[in-house]
Amino acid sequence: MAKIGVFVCWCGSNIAETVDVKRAAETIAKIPGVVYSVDYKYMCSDPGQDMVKNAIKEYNLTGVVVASCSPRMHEKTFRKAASEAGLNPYMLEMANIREHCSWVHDNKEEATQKAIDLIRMMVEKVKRNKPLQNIKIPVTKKALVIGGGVTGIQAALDIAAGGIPVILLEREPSIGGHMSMLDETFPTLDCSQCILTPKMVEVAQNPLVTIMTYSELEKLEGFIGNFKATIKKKARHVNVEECTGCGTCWTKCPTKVTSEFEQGLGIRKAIYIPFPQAIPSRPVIDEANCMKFTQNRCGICAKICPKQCISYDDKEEFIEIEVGSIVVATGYDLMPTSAFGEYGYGKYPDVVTSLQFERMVCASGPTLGDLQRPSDKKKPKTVVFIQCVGSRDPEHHKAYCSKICCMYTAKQTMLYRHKVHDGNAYVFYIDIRSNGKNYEEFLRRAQEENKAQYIRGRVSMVYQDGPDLVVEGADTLTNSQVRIRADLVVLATAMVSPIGVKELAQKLGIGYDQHGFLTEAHPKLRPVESATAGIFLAGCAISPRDIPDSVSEASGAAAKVLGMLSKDELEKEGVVAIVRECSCTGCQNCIRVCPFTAIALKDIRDKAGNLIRQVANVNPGLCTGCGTCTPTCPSRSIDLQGFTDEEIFAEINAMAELH
Amino acid sequence: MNYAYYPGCSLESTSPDFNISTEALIEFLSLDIPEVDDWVCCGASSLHPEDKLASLALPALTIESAEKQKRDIMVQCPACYAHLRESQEALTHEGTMQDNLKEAIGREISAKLKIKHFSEILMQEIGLEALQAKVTKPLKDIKIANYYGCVIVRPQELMQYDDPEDPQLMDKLVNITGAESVSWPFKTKCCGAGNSISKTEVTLDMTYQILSMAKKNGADAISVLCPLCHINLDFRQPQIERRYKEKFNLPVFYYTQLLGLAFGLDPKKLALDRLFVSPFPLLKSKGILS
Amino acid sequence: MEEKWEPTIIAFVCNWCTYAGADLAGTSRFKYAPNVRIIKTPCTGRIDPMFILSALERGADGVIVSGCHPNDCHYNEGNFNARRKYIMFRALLTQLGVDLDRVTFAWCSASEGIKFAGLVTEVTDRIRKMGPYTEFKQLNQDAR
Amino acid sequence: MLIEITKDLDQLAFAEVLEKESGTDVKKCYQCGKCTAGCPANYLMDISPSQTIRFSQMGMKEKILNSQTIWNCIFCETCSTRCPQGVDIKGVMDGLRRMAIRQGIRPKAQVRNLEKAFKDNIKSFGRVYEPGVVLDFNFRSGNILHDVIYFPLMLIKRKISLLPHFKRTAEVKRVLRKAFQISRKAQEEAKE
Ligand SMILES: Cc1cc2nc3c(=O)[nH]c(=O)nc-3n(C[C@H](O)[C@H](O)[C@H](O)COP(=O)(O)OP(=O)(O)OC[C@H]3O[C@@H](n4cnc5c(N)ncnc54)[C@H](O)[C@@H]3O)c2cc1C
Ligand SMILES: Cc1cc2nc3c(=O)[nH]c(=O)nc-3n(C[C@H](O)[C@H](O)[C@H](O)COP(=O)(O)OP(=O)(O)OC[C@H]3O[C@@H](n4cnc5c(N)ncnc54)[C@H](O)[C@@H]3O)c2cc1C
Ligand code: SF4
Ligand code: SF4
Ligand code: SF4
Ligand code: SF4
Ligand code: SF4
Ligand code: SF4
Ligand code: SF4
Ligand code: SF4
Repeated sequence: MAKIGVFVCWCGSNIAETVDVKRAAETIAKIPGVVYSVDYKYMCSDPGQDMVKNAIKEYNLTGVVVASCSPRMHEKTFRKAASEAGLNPYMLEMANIREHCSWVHDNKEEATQKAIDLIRMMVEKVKRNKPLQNIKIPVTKKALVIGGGVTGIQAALDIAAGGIPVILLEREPSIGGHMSMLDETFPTLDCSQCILTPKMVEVAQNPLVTIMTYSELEKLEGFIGNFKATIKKKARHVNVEECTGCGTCWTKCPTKVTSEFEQGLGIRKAIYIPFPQAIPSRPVIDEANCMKFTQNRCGICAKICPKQCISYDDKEEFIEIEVGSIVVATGYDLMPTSAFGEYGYGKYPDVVTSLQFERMVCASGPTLGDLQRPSDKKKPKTVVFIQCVGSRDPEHHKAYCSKICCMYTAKQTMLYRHKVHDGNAYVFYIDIRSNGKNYEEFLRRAQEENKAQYIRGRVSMVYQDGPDLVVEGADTLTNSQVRIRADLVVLATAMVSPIGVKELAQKLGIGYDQHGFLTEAHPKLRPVESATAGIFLAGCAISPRDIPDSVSEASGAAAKVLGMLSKDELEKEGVVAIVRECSCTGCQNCIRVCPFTAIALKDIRDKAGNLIRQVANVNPGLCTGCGTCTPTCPSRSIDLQGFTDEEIFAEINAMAELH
Repeated sequence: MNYAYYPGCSLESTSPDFNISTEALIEFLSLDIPEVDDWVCCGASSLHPEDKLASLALPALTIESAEKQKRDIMVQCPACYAHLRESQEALTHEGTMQDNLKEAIGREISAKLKIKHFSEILMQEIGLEALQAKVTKPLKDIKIANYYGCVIVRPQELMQYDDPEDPQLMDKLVNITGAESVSWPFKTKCCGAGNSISKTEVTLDMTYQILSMAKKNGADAISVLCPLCHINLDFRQPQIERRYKEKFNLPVFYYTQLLGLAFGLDPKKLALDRLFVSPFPLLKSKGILS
Repeated sequence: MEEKWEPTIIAFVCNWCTYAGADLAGTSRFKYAPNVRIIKTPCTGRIDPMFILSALERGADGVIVSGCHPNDCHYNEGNFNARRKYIMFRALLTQLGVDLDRVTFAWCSASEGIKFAGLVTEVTDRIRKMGPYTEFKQLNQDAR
Repeated sequence: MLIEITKDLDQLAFAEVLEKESGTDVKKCYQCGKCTAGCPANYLMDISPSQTIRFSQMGMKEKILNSQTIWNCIFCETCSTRCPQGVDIKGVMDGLRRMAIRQGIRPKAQVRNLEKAFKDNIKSFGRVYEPGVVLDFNFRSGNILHDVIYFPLMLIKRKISLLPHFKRTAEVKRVLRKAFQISRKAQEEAKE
């Protein structure tokens, strides 16, 4: 039999002025099961809290209702008090008779009646409440960072700085991402390699960081604090431990392949390191192009390697690791020029992407920084930069703004003018987005000091006319058509999500939008978290951004990881869903609606181990207690503890009884 | 394959060469494509700016005729093609336009038939291989710039013909003749046909650009699939040459003529003699005709 | 029958938006009709159509269901689920002969205290005009 | 120029009228200028295509209906095909032209130019080539019906004037008359 204690608070005059607290307490005292009902001036004060504690002990209360302010104010306070007195904290509920009653009504009679109703509803609920335990989750104090661009590198460094071991996973042969391809970077024009390479070395040398390149996530199981990841290590065919990176192999390899790192503008060998500063500085064999694999010929590299570390029989390996938390920093790709028909579908060699341009001016690029246009190696005297290519084009490509192309285009006009002092740099733009610290100033410099000539309008068509490219555009400010005969055209093409990111997101159980960018738990207040507990996001994997933003987010995500992994156990509220297995039919309705993929099917087996049937099973570690699953169950087999059907129907019924 | 041919007014009157060569191909390939019975002008172009409804009603009548014949429609003129398609859209989608059309015509037209350009039929229903097999006189050593014009590819949603920036369909057809289609940027650049009369200079300028771009890309001749483009590029070519003081001498074929030539048909049957810029010197120099 | 009948309204609200909005109405002292009784749920996704039927059956004359605005849901998509469900639920209500004006679906965020106050008063006025809801009570009694 | 926006213009109302007429929402345009950039007839326009859309957004109806632009668009759809916002600029031109015709606005001096151009053509070729016959014919008949004449239109319009030669002449006439009637009625209703 329930023994409920009720405490009606005056809140000084805040409640008592409008609600007849005495009458309320007295009326409630008559409800069956209520063994104690009083009113008091300030329930949250120490004496008030002591009243609750004492009554729990004295009357052996099984439940408590405090009728006072909003639970958002003091639920924690009173539940803590109850707990101290030995009552399960979830057996205490609050009736909100201040914010929802005394403060919003004038008529004392009506307000009192309403207060009594509200308390009665809570009494009926608390009678049916079940003690709940907070959920404790053990954590593996280790983190996984997916994606080895500047974002992933920074996240790994920050996590390691907190003393947590971290695995940095990169699918390419080297870490570094896109930043390693850039020349100088806005808004300060410092050389990308100069600021990135030290970070790459630092992360490689950090004893807490394990770098796994040429590797991808194969599978992920488990949940917050307890993930089990299977990593696929692609066959490298080079013994990384033995190899010294001497380079004999790639110097002698006869097979030339266009280099991905050089954006197709340079070549590499079939055995290669993507760029000189690569980490690890150990080569890989590209099976698709190596003659040993395609024609079973050659084999020169194995013969010539002084350390004998090349083996053509290497197979991919699968490695299982356990981690408590994951950061996804898989970055972006650039739309290729071949997506744009009106600009020649990638057919004109001198229409390049912005990233190709970075390689063309970069001192470590294929021409060692000597700017030559691809078709005939000529130094371009007139360069046209076209902004918003593929971005802000909902009709054909992407509706979003790629956010950084305005800035890097301004930068590229500067880099160009630094190379070709008398050259003409024209920029076609629609709007200019330069909203960062010192960004507008930077842009002004491009226009004023570096004499970039900005034309407000989009380009309709680019075509090759002999050695020239003809750019047909508009200047909307003078309202005219304009035509430029250019040597080189640079397209600031849209930043898009990298290949395979959707499959990765599905493996991780995290959300992504229609463009393949990963979805934050809350766009403003939880920008570096995914909706799945324990998995964090950072950098261009979320949407286009520049290096400062990417790096800030990396640190933000790392702080979240450290916060989580600083505890031995994670504790969360006991308000989670629970399945009544005897009646669950395994229809999976609940599984389909759960926004947090907290429910999975579980096998029920007989003693002999034969599978009898499958039922839903809630992982309390992942369940956030939203309750979406509960009303969808056709057999009413899944219920949300703390807000069970029984409890809520009791509230409804309690209200009805008075009317 | 069950089509009826809608020549449309231009082919019937101003572009007999296109019509004749089309008929020749139909005969040569033994295709069962009779004319649409009692077809009427697609009238749309001129009515369009005046009255949208009227402009859709006329093609609807032709659609109805084909429907009665239980045949799909084959068209050659891209303008007719566009208007038939537009009318079909209106007839098959519920809305005020559909209601008004019903009222104007006085009966319902289901319009659930295929409307295809002849080039699409050749490509999709006969197939390049089958066509290739019939080539007896390959047009070796000729470089062709295929010019599609704007009407056939735009708007893409309606026409669903080919890519609006770099279509390939005619290129592929022309390639089976043994000629070489050149890659060039002005395949769908407007020739300014619309200004042909009111602002001739402008049309001349635009057409000049197209001709010189074709020439620059090494073309010996141009292939078209639109009677309007043909007039601008062929009929006006001497005028352009005089105005810009540059000799082009680029014969402008209909793609049907090129196919016919490769199939070994008599040049007369293909109405080659009706072209303004004579193709015979070129064909002779390449040893295709003697 | 009492002399002066006053409608009873039950409001099912989510914890994160509307409940907080109602709190804000309180802290701002926006007055509204006293007829509403709030039942808190974690999310509108938790709200079972049966709750609404049950409330009407047990004597409520009107029901309010209110949660976060679309895209604002604390749980990302709970309220989208709820919306999908309500489309079906409305059909069900109509089939049962319940006047849809008795059930009000609304969005009200934590900052919309004034909207919450207005909502309650507006619904109360409407239900007051419609008179007491008896059909279900009747059914219920008949069944017993 | 000063435009008293609140006093003189009703932007949203005009956008709506135009949307009905052309099936496209001019509010979507963000003035990138891509339509202007590729328009082959821009030379002949007093207001560029993108500006036409802007004036439409502004609700400056008189300005655009009285422009030469709408008579010079040759419906090549380069603009509509490439517009990143999916604005059917050609459709707007077409719609505006219909609106202008209904208001009795006609292009200026176009016919005279036409005549001259036409005669020059014939002269320069020195013989009457087949299209020349058509042009001549169209010119005359076109002049009778209305004075908006363009080359492609003429080629086809010829068939209207040739209609008597067709078997279905009577039917065609009836359908056209009926269609004009319906359209007129719809416009009158819209005005009310
Ligand atoms: C032309 C150009 C110029 C720029 N100039 C500047 C500038 O001057 N200043 C500036 O601040 N910003 C600039 N940027 C932006 C800058 O490149 C990015 O902000 C930054 O590189 C983002 O880093 P990231 O680590 O998030 O992504 P990335 O650099 O893309 O790194 C992502 C990494 O994840 C790896 N990866 C992807 N998918 C997987 C997977 N499934 N499994 C494992 N690994 C995976 C990738 O291989 C890559 O190494 C420029 C961008 C461009 C295109
Ligand atoms: C009109 C307007 C509308 C906006 N709308 C949006 C929007 O819709 N979406 C959006 O994302 N952002 C919006 N923002 C931006 C948003 O307000 C800011 O991004 C955000 O509030 C920044 O938070 P903060 O904590 O950094 O700074 P603040 O909110 O300014 O907080 C700084 C705090 O520090 C205190 N403080 C200052 N100096 C001292 C000192 N010496 N010692 C102790 N305390 C000190 C201040 O009193 C203050 O409480 C808007 C901004 C404006 C102006
Ligand atoms: S418990 Fe709440 S209502 Fe009571 S005195 Fe404290 S603040 Fe006021
Ligand atoms: S030759 Fe051998 S040791 Fe030298 S880089 Fe190649 S694999 Fe490494
Ligand atoms: S075996 Fe392959 S990688 Fe090695 S040298 Fe030959 S081609 Fe190059
Ligand atoms: S950042 Fe600038 S260039 Fe890039 S899409 Fe946005 S507006 Fe266009
Ligand atoms: S309560 Fe919410 S998070 Fe938990 S299992 Fe149900 S739907 Fe998933
Ligand atoms: S919805 Fe209910 S019956 Fe279906 S699987 Fe979930 S708990 Fe089981
Ligand atoms: S192309 Fe489209 S968006 Fe750009 S100015 Fe023209 S109508 Fe506007
Ligand atoms: S349709 Fe008209 S406005 Fe558009 S590009 Fe062609 S001529 Fe210009």
